[in-house]
Amino acid sequence: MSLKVTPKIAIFFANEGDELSQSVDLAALVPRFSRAKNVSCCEVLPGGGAGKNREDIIAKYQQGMFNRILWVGRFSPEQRRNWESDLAAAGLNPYLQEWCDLREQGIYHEKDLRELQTQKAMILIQMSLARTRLLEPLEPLCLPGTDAVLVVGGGTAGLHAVAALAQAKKKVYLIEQQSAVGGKVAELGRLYPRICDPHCGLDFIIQKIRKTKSVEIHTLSRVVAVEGGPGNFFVRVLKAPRYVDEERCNACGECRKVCPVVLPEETSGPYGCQHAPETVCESTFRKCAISPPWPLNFPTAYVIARPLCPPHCRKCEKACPSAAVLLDQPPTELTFRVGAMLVTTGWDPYALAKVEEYGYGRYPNVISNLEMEQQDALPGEIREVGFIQCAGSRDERHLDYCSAVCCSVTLKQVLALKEKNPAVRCYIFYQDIRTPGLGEELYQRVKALEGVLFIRANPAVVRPRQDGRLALRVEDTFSGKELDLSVDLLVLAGGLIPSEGTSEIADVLKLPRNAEGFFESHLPCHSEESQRTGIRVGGTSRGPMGIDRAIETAQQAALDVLPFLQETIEVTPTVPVLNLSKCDKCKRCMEECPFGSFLFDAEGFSQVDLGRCRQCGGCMGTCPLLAVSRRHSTIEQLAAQVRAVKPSFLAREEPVLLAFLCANDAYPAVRRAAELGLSIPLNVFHITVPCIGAVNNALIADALAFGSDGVLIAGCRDGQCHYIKGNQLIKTRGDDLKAKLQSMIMDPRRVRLTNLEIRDSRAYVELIHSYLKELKEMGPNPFRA
Amino acid sequence: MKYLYYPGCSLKGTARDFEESFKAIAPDLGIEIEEPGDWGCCGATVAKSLSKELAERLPLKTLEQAAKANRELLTLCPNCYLNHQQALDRLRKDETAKASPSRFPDVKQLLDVLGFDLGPEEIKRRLVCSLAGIKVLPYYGCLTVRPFPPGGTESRENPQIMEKLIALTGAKPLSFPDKVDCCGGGLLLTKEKVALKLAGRILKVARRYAPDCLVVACPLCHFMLDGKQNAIERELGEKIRIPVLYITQLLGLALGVDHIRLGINRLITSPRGLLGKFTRN
Amino acid sequence: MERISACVQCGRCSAGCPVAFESGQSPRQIIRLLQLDQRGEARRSPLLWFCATCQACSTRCPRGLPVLEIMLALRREGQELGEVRAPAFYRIFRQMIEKSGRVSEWRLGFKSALCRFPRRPLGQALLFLQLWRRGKIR
Amino acid sequence: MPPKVDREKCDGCKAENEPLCEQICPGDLFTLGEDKKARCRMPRDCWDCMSCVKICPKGALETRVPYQIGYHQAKLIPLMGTNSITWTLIDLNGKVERFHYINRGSLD
Repeated sequence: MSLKVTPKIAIFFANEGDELSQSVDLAALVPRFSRAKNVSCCEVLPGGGAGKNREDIIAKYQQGMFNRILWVGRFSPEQRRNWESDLAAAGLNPYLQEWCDLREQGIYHEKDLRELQTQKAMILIQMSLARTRLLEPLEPLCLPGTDAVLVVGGGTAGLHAVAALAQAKKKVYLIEQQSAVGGKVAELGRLYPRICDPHCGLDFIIQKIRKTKSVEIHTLSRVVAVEGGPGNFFVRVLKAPRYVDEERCNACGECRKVCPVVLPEETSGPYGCQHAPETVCESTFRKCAISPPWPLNFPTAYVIARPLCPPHCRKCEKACPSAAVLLDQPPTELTFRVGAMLVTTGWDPYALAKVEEYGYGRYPNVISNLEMEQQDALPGEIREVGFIQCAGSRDERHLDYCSAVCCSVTLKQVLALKEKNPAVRCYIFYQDIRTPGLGEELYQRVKALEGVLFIRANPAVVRPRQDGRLALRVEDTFSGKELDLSVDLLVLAGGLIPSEGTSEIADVLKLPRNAEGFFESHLPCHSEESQRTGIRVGGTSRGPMGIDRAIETAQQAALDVLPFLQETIEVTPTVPVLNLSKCDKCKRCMEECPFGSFLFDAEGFSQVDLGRCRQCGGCMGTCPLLAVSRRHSTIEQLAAQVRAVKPSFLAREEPVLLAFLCANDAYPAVRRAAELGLSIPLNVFHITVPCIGAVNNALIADALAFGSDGVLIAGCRDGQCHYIKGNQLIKTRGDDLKAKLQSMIMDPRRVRLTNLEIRDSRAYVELIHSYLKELKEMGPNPFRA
Repeated sequence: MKYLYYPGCSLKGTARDFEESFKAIAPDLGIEIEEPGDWGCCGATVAKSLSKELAERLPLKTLEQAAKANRELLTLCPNCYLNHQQALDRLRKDETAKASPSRFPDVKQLLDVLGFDLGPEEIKRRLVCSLAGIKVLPYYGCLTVRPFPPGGTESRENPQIMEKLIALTGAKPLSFPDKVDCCGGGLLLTKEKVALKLAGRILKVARRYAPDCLVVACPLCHFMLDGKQNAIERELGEKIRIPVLYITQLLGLALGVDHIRLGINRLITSPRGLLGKFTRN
Repeated sequence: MERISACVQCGRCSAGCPVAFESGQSPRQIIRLLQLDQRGEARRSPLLWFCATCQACSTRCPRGLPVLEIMLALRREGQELGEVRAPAFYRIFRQMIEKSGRVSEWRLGFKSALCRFPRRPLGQALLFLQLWRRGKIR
Repeated sequence: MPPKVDREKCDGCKAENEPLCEQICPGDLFTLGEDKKARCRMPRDCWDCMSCVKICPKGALETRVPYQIGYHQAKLIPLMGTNSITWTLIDLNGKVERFHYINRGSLD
């Protein structure tokens, strides 16, 4: 805490164009506040000549006439910023200024109400003054940081993020669990919309990464633990042995000539393919135990599937001309200090065997779309191929969501197939074809092909025929006709689910996921956030998407982490502060923090990690002992404002309403209402809070105890809170409070929650009027003096 | 294992061989049953087509009996099982609203009891004869797996529990793609032609696999595939001649139970060929 | 019934329905009629009484609609409004359970055959004989 | 009269450590029950200081006014502000009286 300096407050009325004097009796207000406690100067700024004012005010400040300012009147956000920076240059801390806009509080040029408006203005200025007295100078906090970053997952998304970060001259560690980078895209045959070879795109990005030395790639590795916070993550990584020295091996292949292990190619029926196997060992294996990495040759060094080696065999070791084979290499554990992390752990195909009615795994000629990718050419006897869309997607028994890519994938596969086998007839069974935007072109291209029939219907079951073909019976929903078709090959357009690696990293990093298991983010305000500061998510770990969006989101995520990759990280000083002498270790702050910012200190108290904190103040709202205060909207400052509301300026039958406004949506809505000149009644007083979750029940109790007849709590709409769950927090607490009011024989309607969007100005004004009417019917608050 | 046994109308009539074979093997498998004298019809599919009230009322009587006896309820007929299970779900839903633990015991169908309460291991221990050499095609029909699959966990599209039971006897279970298709039994007395068409489709596919017999767990399926096989043959204009056994009869054979006690003499499509193979072994 | 609007008309119910095309209509079309608020037409659909209640539609619906329950409700509704009369089999069945609590299958079979084919009451005679000889009719 | 716990509202302070009522009770009468809800283990020793009622963030506690003073129906309910407290007293006839006290001293 800074040294307490007795506040000397300057109050400046901005009466630009007689803005204020038309509404209130300035001549009465100025002398009244000149005498107020701690006020050392109270002036009306002369209209016009802002420049002159500026020098004058700075001069007065430098003469020591005041050490904080309360501005009364209308200032645009730009004007506020200019005043703050100009005065900061002169030495006044920007957090020692307070702004009191009377218009926002419903004070307009109403001649008839001038008297009443003056009284309300008096209260409003008192409220702001009470707060100004309690303001504290704050300086940005500096946390030590580092310019290194860790990317988890080396698929397409991860590689693009790595390239972007390397270009920004950051040190990048890439953690990949396979023996090489490339991910799922490396397994694909073609990419839409250009129907190009995906290895081309991968090679392009890999070339970029190969050129720089600031990228360190760790394959066969997984993140096992993380400590610390943004700027200072300590990431523990377990690296399985490769048994081949990455520096020395040049992939000459001599070892493969001597390897005694010969395994048959893994197949599963006539269309069998090399599926992404479950363990590293299998994945890296092709025919013998020592083999090139998988799925791409980056890094180049070979890898040995050690469990497949015959006992005591060291043939490859002897054969290697570069002495690169390290058969006794142990696993290693590495620790990286990084400023931020990026998670691009990607997707897995949905297990189509679960969509039992389509017989995947039961009939050899039912294959998945991923397996179809790996078919080079189809056997000649194949004349008819069926594609079933939404196999598992958009189905509440399987995946509730649309997997986004399957339509385009099927169209692409049909195009490729028809190119090689023009005589093949294709049936596409679909509910909707979803190729938004320019993807329509792909759809039209396939529509124009001969021998491709789109059937808007899904089969219920697939049955083998005696001749081995598959029978499909559907109702063509356009004509209502029954169709009995048969195909030689059936491709199921299976969906995308979060990869196993996504689940794994979510557990290690404690990243919240949505009901579908993907990382949740707040679109469009914080699109790549993971709800854990300093950790960004990109690509398909965020939801099903095509390669285009996967690359874009990963690059966006890379851009987003840049502020964390500095030697020192600057944190806005409006952080929560814990008063440990009050804290009872109940940990509600920890439970309710949407960003997991709280940790235990050595004595079991909550401790906020300033790097992680997003400064919503939810902890302050939740603390039953008022032991948490968010700086610059401290519980004392808010309480002082609440207490300064004096309902007695209105007649007893006129209800007084105190409204807490969320700074993100509700406050702009109200400000806009004032700009539009909508009627904001004099009965209402607004107090703005960083997030509605910051409103502690004690503040509401204060408002009622000091005589407000109603308390309105205006937060964001559900699911739109910038801090994820502010409005849910206040809802739960509000319900507790209402129950208590009920037991006190007070009408629980005196506390009301509402959700506003940023442009709900008219709705807000209507709500206020109807609520005031309701409060009028309820009669005055029994605590109102 | 002791159950309150609910027979249902068919089991006393056209499916008396089902009941007989079940009662004949129950002691050998360690299943005890208690049969109330005054059970009433569950309403089949008829009650729910006519009146909601009637459909909801009819199964209650037996559920009350089960609650009173504090025994799980066992039904052989899948249709009776479905009606009782649905009634039980309704009761429990009401109960959860009242937040009291249920006083109504579970309802089980034959495959629940054989496949899960008892379990293949336990059954295998008790079998005495091997039926090796015969090929058996299991047919589930609809209501044994839909909407409540055996054990609550079986697949509704590709259940395996009958296959497992058949394999226990030494017989070879064949994989039948149409095993959960509808036999049309519900339409026999209203749309006979359609019913025969559906059952005919199943028998035709079945014949492709050249089984020694079909095995079922439903009285209606049995009636359609066995009792109406003649009529189906006339419709199709070709011979089928596949005997259709209840799963209980097949298990009974493996338990060494006498044919007469298993009601095998009551089959309409002659099982002589099958039994010949069996006795030869 | 309030979830009718959730139907996406994918046609899985019809594709799996063993009787969908016997009556010239499909379960999907009935749901569509309900979405279009043409309940009367849905109630009079011939498909309703073709339904074998095999549960395939409900089980395979990707939106979890209780398609069969909807069909049964339409059956009941049509009768309650006096628009349709249940086939004889249903009425005879009901009379039996109301009279004796149980159903005698052969009587049920005989009576419904009599209603459907009044001129050929003995069309099923051979089957009855076979059943009787095997003790399945008592 | 002993404090009464509304088991629906009580969340056992998330059942970690001691719940707030247990920490504040000068007689150390509270404990977490097996159901992870607060429970007064020695009701007879309660001297109605109301600390627990005041501190409970869920409003799950209620004390009865002693029989000698107010009979059973009477209730005394505190509502905590930041630096003030309001009391609602409901007597056995349902008559309501309210009091508002501002605490001495500043917030911190």
